[in-house]
Formats: sequence, structure tokens, C-alpha cells
Amino acid sequence: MTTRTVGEPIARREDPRLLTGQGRFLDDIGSAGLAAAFVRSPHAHARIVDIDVTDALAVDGLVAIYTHDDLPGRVGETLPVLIPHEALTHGRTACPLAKNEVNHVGEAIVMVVATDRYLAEDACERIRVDYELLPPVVGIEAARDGDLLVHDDVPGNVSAHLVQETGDARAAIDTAPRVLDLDLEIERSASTPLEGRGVHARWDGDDHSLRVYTSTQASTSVRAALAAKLELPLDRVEVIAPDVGGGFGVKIVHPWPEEVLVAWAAIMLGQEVKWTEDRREHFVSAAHERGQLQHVRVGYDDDGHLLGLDVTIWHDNGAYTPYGIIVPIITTTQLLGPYKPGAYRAEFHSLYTNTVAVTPYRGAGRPQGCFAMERTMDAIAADLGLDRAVVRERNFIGPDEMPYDHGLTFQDGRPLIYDSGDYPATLAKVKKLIGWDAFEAIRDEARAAGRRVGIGLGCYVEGTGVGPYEGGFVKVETDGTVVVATGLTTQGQGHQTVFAQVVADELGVALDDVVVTTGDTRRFGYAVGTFASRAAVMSGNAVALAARKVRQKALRIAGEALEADPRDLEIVDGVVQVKGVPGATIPLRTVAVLSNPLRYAFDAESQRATQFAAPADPDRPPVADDDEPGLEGTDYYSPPRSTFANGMHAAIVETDPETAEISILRYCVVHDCGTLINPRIVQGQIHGGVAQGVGGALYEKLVYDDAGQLLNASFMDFLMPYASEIPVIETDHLQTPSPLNPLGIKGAGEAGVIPVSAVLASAIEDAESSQGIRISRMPISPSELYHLRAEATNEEGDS
Amino acid sequence: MKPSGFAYHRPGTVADAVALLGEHGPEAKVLAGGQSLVPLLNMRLAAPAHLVDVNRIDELDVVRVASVDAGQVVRVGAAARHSRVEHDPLVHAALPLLRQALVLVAHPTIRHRGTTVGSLAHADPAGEMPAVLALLGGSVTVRSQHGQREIRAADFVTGPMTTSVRADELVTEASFPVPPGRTGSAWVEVARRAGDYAVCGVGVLIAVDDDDRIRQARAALVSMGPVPVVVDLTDAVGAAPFDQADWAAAARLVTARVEPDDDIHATAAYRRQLAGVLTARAGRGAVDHAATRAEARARR
Amino acid sequence: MTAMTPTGPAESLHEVTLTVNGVPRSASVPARRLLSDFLRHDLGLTGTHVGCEHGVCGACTVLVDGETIRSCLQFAVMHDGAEVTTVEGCARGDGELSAVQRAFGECHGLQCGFCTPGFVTTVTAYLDQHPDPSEAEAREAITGNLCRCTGYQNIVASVLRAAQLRREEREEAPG
Amino acid sequence: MKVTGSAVLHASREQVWQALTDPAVLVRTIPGCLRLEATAPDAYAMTVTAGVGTIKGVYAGDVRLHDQHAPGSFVLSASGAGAPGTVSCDVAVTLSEDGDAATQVAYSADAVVGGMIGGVGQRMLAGVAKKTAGEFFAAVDDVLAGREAVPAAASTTAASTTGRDAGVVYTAPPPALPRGALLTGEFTRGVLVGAAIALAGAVVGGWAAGRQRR
Repeated sequence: MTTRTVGEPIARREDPRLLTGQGRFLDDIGSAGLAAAFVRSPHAHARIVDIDVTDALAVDGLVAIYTHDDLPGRVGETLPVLIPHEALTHGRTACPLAKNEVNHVGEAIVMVVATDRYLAEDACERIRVDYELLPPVVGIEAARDGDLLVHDDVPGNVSAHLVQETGDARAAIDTAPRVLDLDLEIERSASTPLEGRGVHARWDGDDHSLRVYTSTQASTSVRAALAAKLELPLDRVEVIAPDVGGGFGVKIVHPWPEEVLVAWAAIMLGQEVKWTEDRREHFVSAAHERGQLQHVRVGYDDDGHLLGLDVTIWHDNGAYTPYGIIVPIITTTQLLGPYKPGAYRAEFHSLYTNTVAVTPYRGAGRPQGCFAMERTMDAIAADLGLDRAVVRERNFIGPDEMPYDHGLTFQDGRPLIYDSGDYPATLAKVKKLIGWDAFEAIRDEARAAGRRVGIGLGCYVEGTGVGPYEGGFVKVETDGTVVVATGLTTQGQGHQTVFAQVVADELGVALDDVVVTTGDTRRFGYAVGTFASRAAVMSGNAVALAARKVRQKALRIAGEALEADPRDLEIVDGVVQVKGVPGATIPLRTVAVLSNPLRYAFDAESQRATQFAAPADPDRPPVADDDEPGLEGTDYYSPPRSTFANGMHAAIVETDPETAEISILRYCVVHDCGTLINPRIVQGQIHGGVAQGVGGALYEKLVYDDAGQLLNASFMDFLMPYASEIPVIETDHLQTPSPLNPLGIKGAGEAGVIPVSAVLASAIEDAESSQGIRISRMPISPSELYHLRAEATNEEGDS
Repeated sequence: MKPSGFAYHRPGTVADAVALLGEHGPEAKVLAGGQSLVPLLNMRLAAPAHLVDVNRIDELDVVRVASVDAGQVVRVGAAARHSRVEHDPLVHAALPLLRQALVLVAHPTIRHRGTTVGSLAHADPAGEMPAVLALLGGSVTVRSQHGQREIRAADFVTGPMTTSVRADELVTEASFPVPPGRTGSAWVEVARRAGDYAVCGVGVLIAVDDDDRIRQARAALVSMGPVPVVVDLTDAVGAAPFDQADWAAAARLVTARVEPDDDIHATAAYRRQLAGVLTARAGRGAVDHAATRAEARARR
Repeated sequence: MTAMTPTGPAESLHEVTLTVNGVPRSASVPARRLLSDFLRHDLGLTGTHVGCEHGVCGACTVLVDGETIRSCLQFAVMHDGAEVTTVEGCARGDGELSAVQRAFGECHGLQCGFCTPGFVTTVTAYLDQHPDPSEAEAREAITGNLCRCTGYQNIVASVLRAAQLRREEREEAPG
Repeated sequence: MKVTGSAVLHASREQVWQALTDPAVLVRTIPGCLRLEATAPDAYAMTVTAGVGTIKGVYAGDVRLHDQHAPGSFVLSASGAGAPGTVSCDVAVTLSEDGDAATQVAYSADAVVGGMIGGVGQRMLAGVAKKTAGEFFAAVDDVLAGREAVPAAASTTAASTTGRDAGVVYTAPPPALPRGALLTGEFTRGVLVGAAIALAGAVVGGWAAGRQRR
């Protein structure tokens, strides 16, 4: 048997290219083409009175200037609401170039095309736009008040309102022995991949076809969207995601205004056109996430068992809702984590503000939900004087209760049913890893020495591998190369390695013989995209199923050639052999040749496939009715519903009594994402997720002033952590295979980020327990901790 | 984010450089390390018609410890990189405060290119170098077609990113006087991320008598207002033996003196708290430094 | 507005010659051409990446005369005549991956690979000066370069592993 | 961004009022002010060269005066735009007696700084705005104290007689070389601010100029 690679920490096959500067990212493509740049609104809410381009016309190298009025037909119309939902009663999206009104700083108004980006920006600088300022709506409170409107035709600024309930939560709370109310807040953040967005388009006037490279997480859907916008037949449009420099959610949105405009301009001008987003553009014109206000009302008994949970979320969806209301839906469903809430009521209001649109960022609403649930667990523990881990364990769903139906509807429209997981085992592992039970002594010892250290814990369950489907194509070439294609894209998850591992094992070939292509509509046209920790689950299983098809066909053809029963055959290192019969072998590459009957021979191998070479049954057609030429197969994986990974994090922090600086002394992660295809890559995903979580907990927030100006639209003031801010991350795994898919895989992409704010809030509170502070808003900075201390001291003084 | 066009000049001598500045005046900007200027150009927050690149003027690429009547002075030319000043062993032996502050300036890659005189002239309210110059009572030398003049540190920075250097003048050199006798110094900061501009930064310099009493103590603070704040701590810490100095009193004095502003990273109240805390820490650091230097001298 | 013919004065150009990865390369560019764009678009060396254009992220880090600099904060014309090493030039003479590059692969020190060239150049130059860093020193050495994917832990491991590989190479080296 | 401050001018409230309402004075005392043009009663177009250090830009601004309660208070709205960004603000200004030979001017500005500079200049905007306001009042005080004469340039002569009509233009004499800085040094975060100066300048200048129109 070929040595299995699934489960092994195989080194990534994409790395040599990326390490030597041979990657091909968007801006590396087509540097001969024209460059686009945009005039963007400096105002959060304004009516466009006039656009004067006169001064720009003199710019050397200017090729074209386009405003909304120049865009014909569907090109200028509003962009689609990608994910409609019955609760999204007032979905609104932007036009590619603003029509009459701008609704956030950074909204595109004019597109300039010039011979290079420098000159395009010269022209942008010379274009004058006159505005009539309108009052901006900034912040959830302002949106909730509804006195001022973002969109005149959206009363109360409410895009969507949704209530889900199981049992009578409010009645259960009213009759509960103990009740707590919490008001919580999570501030805005953003994906901020190191590579911004970008798109390059090339129109072939002879072939009447369009090729678009775009830094996206969903190339097949970009293709469909562009064909619709540009009114081109789908088969005249190719969309390719080249190497993508990180996505983390923001690149799932499509089509971006720039994708439509650059492609259209390439057709109009008959030349290659490229737009590469710069860093400021990314901050003010891509997308943000996270910002929510939450009210939690919980009823529980004297042992800390939840009896009723009533959660209300006010979600800031920014100026537009291109990606629907996925984020608040996930928050209100995934909030439950590993717990049985008793009766549960979740209500959210998704609100417009004059700020950049809000769409999923890694975690996609889960970090906010986890924060609400875990803050609640800590509050209950504090109220009852119980160990925080004990309160959590008492509310866990038991392994014997799997599958567990929450009676709610998840983001995929399917019932929220947990498929598997052993939460007590995960908790035991993380407590052991961090030394939970021994910590009290450490805390007291430190306090005696004038130091403040604290420990925190956070648990989450993550719905992963959301449908509807992904597909896989596997083909054995006549030189033995195994070509694999799947439609979803790659932004650093190592798909060229993990999917090759799956196919190599299923087919019985060497890993090095397998070549994987992702995100290229020329290679595979049916796909959804890479988001929601779904790629390994969906495409991993799809390529496995396709490989099994190919294996069956290979064994059948080889059986005929070797005059053996396919059931007696095995494939080892790319060679089909009769079990236990040395010498009775045929290489897969030869099977590939035999699979394609030829009339013409062009090399030695192909001679064996010509009609006169192979001994053939004269009464049978060369290709049987139920057969087709070629040793290849395509198959799809479509799960009944999501599969649910889980994990628990624990951290030890120290806070400086004088400067309020917060340092993470230890950070431990125990994670269960079912079968691991490549432990090294999974661990890398965890590390990266935790780092983004630490950023979101202690450093990163997007700060708008009352006028809707983003005050920190740069890496100078948006504090993405350096290595100096990220702790060593200690990890351990459980592997509870998913019963829902052939490989038993669960997703791992978002796991690391989900509980970090909850864990660190818990740990900081514990370190500050002598001060009696309560943390209800994250992220928290030293300055904010300083003021929390001051408030706590004052309250003491008052009481 | 691409800069506007400009005419590029690369003079080989100071004379040529000041001639260009004289000719183009406010339309010209001097380009040395570019670590502050070029981001502004890329963002098109500045669009000078002329850039005068002084990187290849050899006479400006000097770092040396010179002897003057008053004692010693570290002279740093306008083309000298932070990293050269930071790593020069003679400079470090004479004036450890420079390295103590320089290691907190951004990251090594920035210091490879950025110049010490450049960060003086940039006069960022959070910049360490103007505060170091102020703490030491140093000066800069500026040259124009009309001649040369010295600007004392106290008269140099006039506001945020604003100095008393005229548009036709080139800062050719900065002079950091080496304080005489036994001294100790320390520089401490709180920044959001390592290498970021400080939320608060404090340098303390003490002069110690042979009987281990603090003769003089001064603090310089950054990010505490539009210009570097220098506070004389001598009376506050008292003429006690230096290991018994009252740094709490020094902290109270500084806290009362500073007038910081809010920004998105920290409130004024928090900054004021840091000013006191970090002054005390830097003070104790300076004492330790003085002690270790004494031991080192004893060993020699 | 539809397409229109270019007008207006063209910018004056400067002939800039750099020795890039040991090879003399020239192009005529405006004074404002950033070194990063010069390398990427005028010389076609797209391994050097641009992540922020204000000097914070470090993706554009290259070596000029052996020292790391942010190529997005320099104009190509400033460096006429200089020796520049980009990530493309960090591989060994024989075309094999360098110790630093191999270490990043072994330790999974990269994911999307966009920030990676800046780390490879930075770590290469650092290890030339500091052949035997501690873990803390390794972490400090990469502080100043942003990575959004890895959480840095495996990059720190890569620095330590690269130092080890380099020591082994020196031991194996003849003489 | 909120900016508040005050200054004591060494003259009576009426004198201060008079000085602050003379466009010929304002065009010289507003930092960086190049040009004031009356566009309507209580409304001006203004051009200022604003900035600190490297960040210099020409800003075109409009200024409008309202809610006047002579001689004690008024509210003023100003807006300006230049390459680095945009500024708009509302400023409440009050004049109060401070002894018989001095007047206290208190201002409270709520400013919006937009565009590129708004996104990266937050660290220093407030400080620069305060500084600029201070420079303005110091300059006005110099005029009041006779330390600086206001020469009757051709355009301002016309102004002094027909200054009540829209369309009159006031220009500043060629400015002395502005303070430039040798621009280099490390850059990790924060910078910028020209716009705030345009703001503080536009603000008070516009107000006083407006007062003249009646």
C-alpha cells in the first residue's frame, strides 16, 4: 500500500514558489496594461452636486475618465444583494460609481484610467466634486435612534429584524431563581489581508471573450456576476484567482464595484486594465466587521444551570448590505457554543450607518456571540462564587446527547444540529494544558509580590463546512501526472498540498505526481467559494469522491488488460497490480492511455491505444455506451448540513498596576476539528486565528468620529500586531470525526479567532479582581483599563 | 498611493545644496532618509516641486565625538543614519543616552535609512531625537547662502512638526553635548506596539557628585504636547544619596507640569499618569545606570 | 466621458542603473518612481511586494548594499548605482533554496506568502549579523514586519531553524 | 474633533471687535491667508496656504457667519478643501471684557477633517489647531498694540472704503519664507495636519470679515 499522507505534517508544495518570489499575485500580472484609480468621497453622507474633470484632461497619459453617467445598462446599476433573506426587508447596495449620493467616506465616484497608476492619481487629484453635505449617521446608538436616516427609504435605518426562539425564554427567566442583565459591546475591526483587493481584465476582441484575474475568495461567482453585469454569455467569461495574499472574509464579497468597472473598461478601451487597491482604499472602501451592541438577560438556578437566555443584538451593517445579514444570523445562532441554554430567544436589528459596509471577517459574527455567551458564564460564576470552568461544564451538551438539535435555523437555512463533539473532554484537556486548578496559588503568590496575574477561559462551537456543495475533478494523464481541480479558491490554506494528499491516498499514487488547481473557472466551473471554514470539508471530500471514481475506472480497465478481477487489484505508487502476484502489473499512466482509444499514434505510449494495437472485442464499440474516454472523474460533495467543530482556549495575563499595560503570559488552545488532513497546516490556521483574535482583543479597532471620518485609516494607527505583541500559542487537539462526510473532517479556518476576546476579558478581570472591574467592551487598551480602574475606585468611594 | 511629480536634485556639496534651497525656497524640501517624508509624499499630503537629496554629500555623513572648550560633544551630520549613531562605540561610551533613545525609534530597518538630524528637523511631537537634544541642551547648525547659524535646542522646535529652520536653510549637523562628570541616564516608553510612536516617553539624565549625591536631574518627555517637555527635577528628588532620591516627588512634579492631549490611543488623563510613572522608572533607571558606569570605571 | 487622447507635458526621465541580485539592470523612470515599483514594474522582479506604501508592513523590504530598507519609502533614482538584493536573489547561487527559504518551508513559516519576501530578506540580513539568535532575539528580529496569516510563531521557528541550517552548511563547507 | 481655547487681547472689546472686523487686518493675521473675497453678506471665499512642516497645501475655503449677538458672540461655519483633505467646522466665539483694557476671546470649534489627512492626522490635529489659533490672536494683538502696522496696499485701500460690497478682494503681502523643516527622520505612525490650520484660520477670519458686511 502506498504510504498514507493524510494525517501527516507534509511540507507545503506551494512554498518553494512563494519563498523565491515566483508567486503570481494580482499586481504581478499584466504590468503592461493600463492602470485605474478612483476619486472617492471624503464625506460620509453627501449629495453629489457637480463633477468637474476639466483640469484632469491635461494630465499626460490620461486615457479615460468615467462617472456614473457614463456607465451603460446594468454596468451602472446597483450591485446585487448576494444573500437575500426574508428578514432582510430593506437590503441596499451601492452603484459601482455613486449615482447621486454617497453614503460613506471612500465610496467610489469617478474612475480614471491612465497609462500608469501615478498618472491616474494625478488625474484624480485634479477632479473637483462639489457636494451638498447631508447629516451622517454614525454609531449604533445614532442608527438605533432613527432620527437621521442613511437611506431615505429605510425607516429607522433597519435593514433587517429577526427573532428566533425555542421555548418561552422570557417566561423561563421571569421564574428563574436568579437573573442577570449584561450590556456588551464589540467594536469594529477588519480583515486587512496584507494584499488588498485588485482586479485585472483582458478583452479578446477576436474571440469576444473576457479574462479576469481578481483577488477573490469566489471566482466562479465573480464570473457569473460579471457575465450578468456585462451582459456576456457565461462561456465568454473566465475568472481566475491567482495567488491571493490573504482574504479572511473581505474577499468573499463580489462583485466589487472595481471588478465590474475594470472589466467593463477593458472592453470599452480594448486594452488590459488593472486596478490594485492601495492600503488607504482598503480601509475606506473594502469592508469591515464585528461592531455590535448586545443585551443579554439570563435566568439560572443556584447551581448555575441556564434556564432561560434572552439576547438582543444591534448590528452595525454599515452603509450597504451586499452580503446580506449572515453575520448577525451567525452571532445569534453560534452564540450558544457548547451549552444548553434552556429556553432561548435571540433577536437582532441590523442597522445602517454612514460607514464602510460590514461583511464577514474571519469568525463572521462568532467572536461577538462567543463574547456574549462567555461573558455571561463568567458573570454567573461571579454571582454564585463558583469556578468559571465548573459553571461552563454544568451547562455542556453531553457527548451522549449528540446529535443535538437546538431547534434553530443556521446560516445555511438548515436546522442547527450539532453532529458530534466531546466538550467535557475538550475542557479537561485545556484545563490540564494551562494548569487551571493550580492557578489560584499562582495568582495569590503574584499578588503578594505586587503583581496582577489572571486566568481566563473561553469555549466555542463552530459550524463549518457550510453547503451547498463543492466539486472535484481528477484526471490521470498519460505521463502519470494526476491533475486535480476544484473551483474554490486559496488564500494561504495550502490547498495545493492538502487536496493532493487526499487524492494521492485515495488513488494510490505518489504525492509528487499530483498537481492541484483551485479558483480557476477554466479548470472547474461549479463552485461556491472559500469561507466559513469550509474548503477542507467541502472540496476535500469532493476530490476524494472524484478520486474514488477514477480508481474504480482504473481498476476496471487494468483488470481487462491484466485479465484479472478488479477486486483482486490494488494501486501502489501509481502502479496497478494483482494482489500477491508479482509481475502482474500495469502503470496507471498506461491505464490512462488504454482508457482513450486512438486512431492516431503520436508517441510510443499512444501506439498501444490505437485501434489495431490493442486486442479488442470486434462486437463491442471501442467506448462502451456507459463509458467515456479518458481516465478521469468528476464528483461533488453536498452535505445535509454543517458539521460542528469545537474548541476551548485559556490564557494567563498580567496587568501592570501603574501603566495598565496588558501582557499575555500564556495562551493555550485545545481544538477538535475531526480528522486532520495535515496537522501542520491546521496548527498554522490556529496560530493565525489566535493572532487575529489577540489583535481584536487588545489592539485593533476602527475608529470613526461623529462625522463618519475613519480616524485610523492606515497601519500607523490601525494596530495590527507585530510578532512582539503575539504570545507563544500552545496547542493540543482532539479528533472527533464528523459522521456527516466521508473523510470525517470539520473546518478549522476560523477556530483560532473566535473566543480570544472572551478569554482575555475573563483573564484581565481575574487579574484585576482586587479592583473589582467589569469588562463589557472589547477591544481594551491600557488607557481604557486605566479608566476602568478609576471608575471602579470611584464607585467604591461612592458606596 | 503614489507621490506627485517633482524635480530631483542631488547636490554633491553643502554649498550646492544650500544654493538649491536658496533658489527654490519653500518649493523645495530636503530628502535624506525619507522615512518620514516619503510616506507624506506617497499619501500626497505634501507635494514639493523640488526635492534636494543630501544623501551623497560626504561632508554631511559624519558621526564623531569632538572636544570643545566645555568638554565633549557628539556631532552628527545630516546624512548620518540612526543605525550608525546607535552602533558607534565611541558615541555610546561618551553619551549612552543616544543609544538608549535610538533603540526605541521604530524598527532596525527604519533606522538603517532614517537619519538622526532628519528626525530632529521633522520635529514630530512623539519623536525621541528632539527630546534628547532638548534634554542635553544641544543645538543644530544650519547653513544657507547667507551663512551659518546655531540654533539652541530651546529655540529649535516651535510646534508640532515645526522648527525655526527657514526654508532656505539646511540643517547640516546636530551637536549633543556630553554632560561633564559622573552621569546616568535612562529612556523608557509605553507604546501600543513595539516600535510605535510612544504614548508617553521619558528620558531622565542625572549628574552625580563624587559623594553619590544627585547634583542635577532633568527629564524630557515626548507625546506630552506639541513640543518636547523638559522638566528640571533637581529640587524634587533632593540632594539625597542617589539611591535614596525621591522619584515619587519627581513624578508628582512632572504630572503637574505636562499638558497632554487625547488621541484615539490614549486619553490625556492616562498620558499624565504615564508621565509620572515613567519619570520615576526612568529616574531609577538613570541611578542604576550611573552606578553601573561607576563600577565599570572602577574595574578599569 | 469616453476615451480621450493624452495631452499635457510628459515628465522628465532619469536613467537609473542598479545591480540587482548581481546583475546590472537599467531603466529610464521619472524621479518619483518608488524603488518598489521600479523593481516590480520596470525590472519585472515582482517578488518584492507592496503592502502599505507607508513603511509599516515591511513586505517591500529589500537589501541595499547589504542593509534592509523599505523599498516603498525610497525613490529608485536615489539609489542609482547601488547593489540591491531582492527575494529573487536570496536563493543560493546554484538555484537551490537558501537556508532561510528552506527553514520557512520546513517550519510552515508562511501561508498566503504575500508578506514572505519581506521576511526572507529581513531574516537573511539579520542572520548575516547574528548567526546564533535566541528565541527572543529571533522574535525581535522579525518585529517590524507584519504578517496576517501565521501568528508569527512559525516564523520565529523558521528564523531559529535557518540559523541551524546555516551552521550546518558552514560545517559542511570544505576548508 | 473638538478644539476649545481662549486668548486675551490687549484692547477694549470694541477695539478688538473693530480689528477683527477689518478684512485688511485679517488677511494679514490669519496664518497662511492669501486671499479673502466677499461673496455675499456675511459670506467669504478664502484661500489659505496651510500646513505644518512638510504638509503644506493650498486650501480654498468658504466662511459663513450666523447667530450673531453683537458685540458678544456669534457662530461661524467654515469649510475648506485642498489636496491633503477637507475641513469643515462650526465655531462658537464669545468676547468678554477682561478689565478695561483687555478682552477675552473664547472659541469652541467642532471640526471635521476629511480625506487622507483625516485618516492619518488624528494624532496631531488638535495640537496644531490650538497652536494656529494662538498664532492668529497673537498677530491680531500685535496689530492692536501697534507692533505691526497695516499698510494700505492698493487692494486693501479699496477695501477700507468699499469693503461692504461683495466681490472685494483682500490679498496678503508676499509671505515671508514659511517655516520649513528639513524633512527626514524615522516614520512609524502619525503625521500631518495642514487642514486643521486652514480651519482655525478660516474660522476666526471668516467671522470677523463677515462682521464688516453691514
